[in-house]
Amino acid sequence: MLICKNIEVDFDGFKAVNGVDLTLDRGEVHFLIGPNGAGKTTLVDAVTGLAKYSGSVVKDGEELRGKKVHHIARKGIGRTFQTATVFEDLTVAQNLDIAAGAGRSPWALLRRRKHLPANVVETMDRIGLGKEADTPAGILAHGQKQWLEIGMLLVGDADVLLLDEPIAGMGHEERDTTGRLLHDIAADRAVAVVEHDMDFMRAFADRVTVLHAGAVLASGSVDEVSGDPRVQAVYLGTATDEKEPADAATA
Amino acid sequence: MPHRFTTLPSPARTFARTLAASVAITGLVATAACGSRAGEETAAAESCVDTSGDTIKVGALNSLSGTMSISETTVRDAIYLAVDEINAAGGVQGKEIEIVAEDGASEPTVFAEKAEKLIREDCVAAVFGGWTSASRKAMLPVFEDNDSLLYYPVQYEGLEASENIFYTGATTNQQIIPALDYLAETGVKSLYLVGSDYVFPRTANAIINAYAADKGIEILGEDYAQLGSVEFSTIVNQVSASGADAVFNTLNGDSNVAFFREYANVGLTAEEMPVMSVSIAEEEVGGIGVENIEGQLAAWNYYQTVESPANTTFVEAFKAEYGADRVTSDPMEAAYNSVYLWAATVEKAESFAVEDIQANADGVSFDSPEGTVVIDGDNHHVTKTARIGEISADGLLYTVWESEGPIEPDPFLEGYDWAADLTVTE
Amino acid sequence: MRNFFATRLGTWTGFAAAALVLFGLAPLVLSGFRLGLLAQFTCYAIVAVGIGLAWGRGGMLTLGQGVFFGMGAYLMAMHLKMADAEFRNGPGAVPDFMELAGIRELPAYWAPFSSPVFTIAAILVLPTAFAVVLGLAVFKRRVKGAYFAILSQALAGAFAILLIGQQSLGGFNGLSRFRYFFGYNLDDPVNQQMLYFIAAGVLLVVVAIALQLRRSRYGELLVAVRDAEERVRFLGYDAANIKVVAYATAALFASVAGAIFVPVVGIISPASIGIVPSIMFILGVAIGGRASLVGPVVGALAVAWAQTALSEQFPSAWTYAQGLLFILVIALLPGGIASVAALTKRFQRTPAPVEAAA
Amino acid sequence: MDLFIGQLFTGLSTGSILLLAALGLSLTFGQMGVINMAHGEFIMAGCYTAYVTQQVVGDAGVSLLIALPIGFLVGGIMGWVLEALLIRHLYHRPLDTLLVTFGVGLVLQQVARDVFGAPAVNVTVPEFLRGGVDLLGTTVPKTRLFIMGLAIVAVTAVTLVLRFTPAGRRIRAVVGNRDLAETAGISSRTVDAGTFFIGSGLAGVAGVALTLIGSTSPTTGQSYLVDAFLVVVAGGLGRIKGAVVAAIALGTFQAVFETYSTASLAKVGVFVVIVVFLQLRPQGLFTLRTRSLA
Repeated sequence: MLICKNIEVDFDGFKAVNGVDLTLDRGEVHFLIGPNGAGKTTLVDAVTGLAKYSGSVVKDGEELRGKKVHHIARKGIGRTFQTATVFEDLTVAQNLDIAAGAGRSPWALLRRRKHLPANVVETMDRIGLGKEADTPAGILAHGQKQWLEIGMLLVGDADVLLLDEPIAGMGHEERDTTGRLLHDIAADRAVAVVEHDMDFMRAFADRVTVLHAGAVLASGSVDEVSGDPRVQAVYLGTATDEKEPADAATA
Repeated sequence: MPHRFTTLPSPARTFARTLAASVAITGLVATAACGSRAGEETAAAESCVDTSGDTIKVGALNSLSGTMSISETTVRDAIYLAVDEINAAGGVQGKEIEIVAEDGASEPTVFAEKAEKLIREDCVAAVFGGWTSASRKAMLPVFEDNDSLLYYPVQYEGLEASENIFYTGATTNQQIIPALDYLAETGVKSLYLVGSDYVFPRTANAIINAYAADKGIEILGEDYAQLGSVEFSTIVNQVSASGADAVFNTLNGDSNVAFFREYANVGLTAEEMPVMSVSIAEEEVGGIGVENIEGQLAAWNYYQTVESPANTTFVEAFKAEYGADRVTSDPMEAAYNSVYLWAATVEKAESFAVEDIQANADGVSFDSPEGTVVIDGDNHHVTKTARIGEISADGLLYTVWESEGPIEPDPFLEGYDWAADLTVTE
Repeated sequence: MRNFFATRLGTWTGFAAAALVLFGLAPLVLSGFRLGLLAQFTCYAIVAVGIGLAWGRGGMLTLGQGVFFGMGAYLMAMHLKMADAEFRNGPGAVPDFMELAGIRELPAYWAPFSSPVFTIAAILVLPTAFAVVLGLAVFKRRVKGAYFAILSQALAGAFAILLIGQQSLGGFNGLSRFRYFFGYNLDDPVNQQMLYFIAAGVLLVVVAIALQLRRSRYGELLVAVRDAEERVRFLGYDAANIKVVAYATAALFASVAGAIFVPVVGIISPASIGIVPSIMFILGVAIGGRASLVGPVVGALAVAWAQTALSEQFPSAWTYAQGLLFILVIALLPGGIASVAALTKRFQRTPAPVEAAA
Repeated sequence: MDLFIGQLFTGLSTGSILLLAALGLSLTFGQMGVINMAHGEFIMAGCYTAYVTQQVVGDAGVSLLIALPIGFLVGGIMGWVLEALLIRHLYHRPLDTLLVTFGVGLVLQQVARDVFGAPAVNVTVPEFLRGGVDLLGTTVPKTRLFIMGLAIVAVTAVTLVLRFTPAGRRIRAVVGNRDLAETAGISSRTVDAGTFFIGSGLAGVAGVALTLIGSTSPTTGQSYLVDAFLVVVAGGLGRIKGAVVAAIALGTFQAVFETYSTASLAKVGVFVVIVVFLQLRPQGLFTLRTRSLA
């Protein structure tokens, strides 16, 4: 349902993403893996309108290139960031309510909320934060923030979810919960996950695409990909260990 | 935060009600409290000046902070000196003068606010101070509305005469016109006008233009720099390229420093193109640097070097009080005079009341450091002797030309035919 | 108890108490002169409420509120000068200061301001529209943070310089000597009191509007934009529009404050609206508590009062005090006075992480 | 024609003054995103350094040459202290830093007023810099040539330091990517302190030089500050190249505009140009590309 063709992102002559084709399908949890500097996050940036690129991104038959960030978001493409970005001063319910309301009229915005929208209440339970409605998001545990961020995409009716390291910093139990949640929500959505954690990938990936130096190295099921010698070469460290310049700064 | 916002009361209604209530209260109170309308007489505010004791309070309102404090603190010193001298000589009407000091903070609104405080809270009999025209314009309605008195000690652009203000500095016909007369006498046929962008320079230049048109002097250029500007390359280039016989300078404050440095540096000298300044006094010369301005001209009514017994006394008293390195300048002298003129008027009227002072002001005189000054009862200005000074190497100004006796004040330039188009008299 | 003021009863109680102090107590205990001062300070407080909204809630450090304050003030001043001239010399008369500046013909842009209705509409609309246009130009291009602060400061500087050059607006001296306010004599103490009531009433209205904005969904969204603008964008909102609303509201408040300031103080000049006065508007807000509702009001009143009281005795010390207040309050107590109350409460309850609204 | 060449030169000259005032800002603003409103007061401190040096040394020429390095030290130490005492603790609150440093500026101004008095003091221009040089038919003041030369020297020195010294490479690394530089073992704290020292030192140097053309009073710094900030904004964060181009462009624009209009309108024109310019290039002339969300 999301088709990317020949994406190229150029940072002052450095091709961070160099001709990537990628298709995301409904019902699949699609992992994007690759070493640092492979262009994973940059690819997500491109699709969501943050980075300029050449090539084409089509969702439901509509070309998204050149559209503004918030227009792309309204087309149902949601993303999370490497560091969970939630509104720390607002409560969980407020966070979700904002995420649910991108289409609200100015008049509705200028009034106070009478009651929470049904899908917000529902999603709060689904992401395990049903009891934390009035907790400021800033004091949530790290994992809870990640869930909240995913929940924000759900209430916003995104059907293509691009998640950047959603289990970073989580414990074992939380990872499994997250994995199940991802499968659960992928039932009627396309979910792409940028991840380094191989165990997590093996446990929950329906499909895997390996990026290296801005290009697709391999794509297929977990088994196909892990059997690929080129992938093994990359992960055994024979490839360049160049750091992605602004990886850390994305915080 | 234990509550759930989902249970909060309807906000829109609360809001609407609060709003309506506020508006209603305001409307109600406001209409119930309406006073007189335009055209109706307002009951004049009662003066609260207390004349029963041994002392009489006056206000000193000068900027002690902000950009104008440079100049205005010197005026404050002169006011204190005059008050001390008068008190030492027995006071006014047997009462000791007590100064209530306020800071105008270089802001017109603060001047208005503090003037009102001095009149209404401190109940002073008169206020001495103000420097910029903006500060005077801000205070004027306050003094008129409260029917009180301001003594304003700085040369200014004229075109004003308030019953409630006494102007002890020069008006245009006592400073700018004599300066032009002097330049014309020395054979100047063309002028370049440089000024800061505010009211005094613009009014002064309007007068100069009218004068020049009448006397056949050519105005080769007119430039205004933003107040406080220190970039004078362009202007000085233009002045230099114009080849004018002289420059008429109405710049103010720090801009003079940058202007004269640039002027000297492009090789312009007092001999080939003299600059006549109307805002540079003894105080400013030091900051500009004597080497940059030596030989240039200034127009005032007073210099520290004026030779008269009254001035010798004044300068000696001032240096004794504030230090030998201090200099005296025209606005300081005018402020010093203003206190004496007020005291003399009170003595003549035998009253501190504003109306008595207004009625008795005409003809009150004082043998001041610059010569005798006499109050004109019609326009509340004073007669003044015009002097052109040359800046010398010791940083002081020496008189090179002087008007024949004191000049009658003519703030609206009614006595000059060529100025007929300049102003609309009230 | 903590949320008493968030309930309907609490809101009413708060407003009633404020109204009682402003309309009942203040006129009783203050002399006419002090009441006039309070009216002037109230104008600063109205500006402060807007800054609290744009800066405290929206994260936009508006260092150029003097521009909007000045617009409102000059628009009102033009009307007062026109009304004055027409009252004395009939329709089409030239205001007194123009006569002195040698301007014989009334400039065309002055003419509409003889109408009180037009003037009030202009005060409400012009600065707001200007803020919307400027805001769109700046926020749509994602100019924010320090860049925005510097631009808004430069705007204040440019605006003051522009005004100084306009002889038909009084130039450096500005406009002063107003005699009538919509037909009422300004030198009548009763009318001066009326002006105070208007200022106080407007303050209450402005606080009510700010309160509604804070409690609405928009208010939450604004905080969201302040804390994570990109996140909001990725949720499908145009963050620029959200910011523009707060910026324009702050501009509107400042304009109205300026319009009331003029008859209260009796003068408006470029000196009151340049770079430094614009930053001084910020000081009160920072001290009172930028993110709170009442904090900016209290802070603005307190700073103005302290300036008047202290500068009389210690002009030099006041400058130090101002500088040190900026340094100490912002460095050590970014939440302002309002956060002191919150902090003490927090210590009594379970400790929670302190959020510093930057 | 003379006037035209004169104005062209004036543009360069005004630009180099702006550049001197803005160079240090460009470093500190660029590196830490810190807006140092006290930068103008550091310039003022440089002015008074020149004044005091002249009082002590006597000879105007010698004292000017001595005052330049001393001014660098005075400005630098003030900046270093400011960084250590305040700015370091306000790291993630750049807007608050702006207000805090404004407060510092207020205090410094008042200190100058109390120490040196409110009136402007005179710093004598040395004999060898008085008068002008004839250049293409116009007279160019030597003081301005000196300032242009100094601006060139300062820019060259800063560029060389940034490019070829280890300290400079560290600074560039931190400007480019603070967190990455830290993971690479660079103490960004030390680098910050160092940058602030250099940036503020440049303000001190600017102050010394500006006594040649302007006045020395407690409010001197303020007159340069806003323009300097506009240069930095237009030039782009942390780019020396941007600051140079923006300073000269703004200087020339102002000089030319002023010839055909008034100085006041020129200021307004500069503002309009910058707002329009930011429409085209919101991040300034030259930008460092990062993917940072901030």
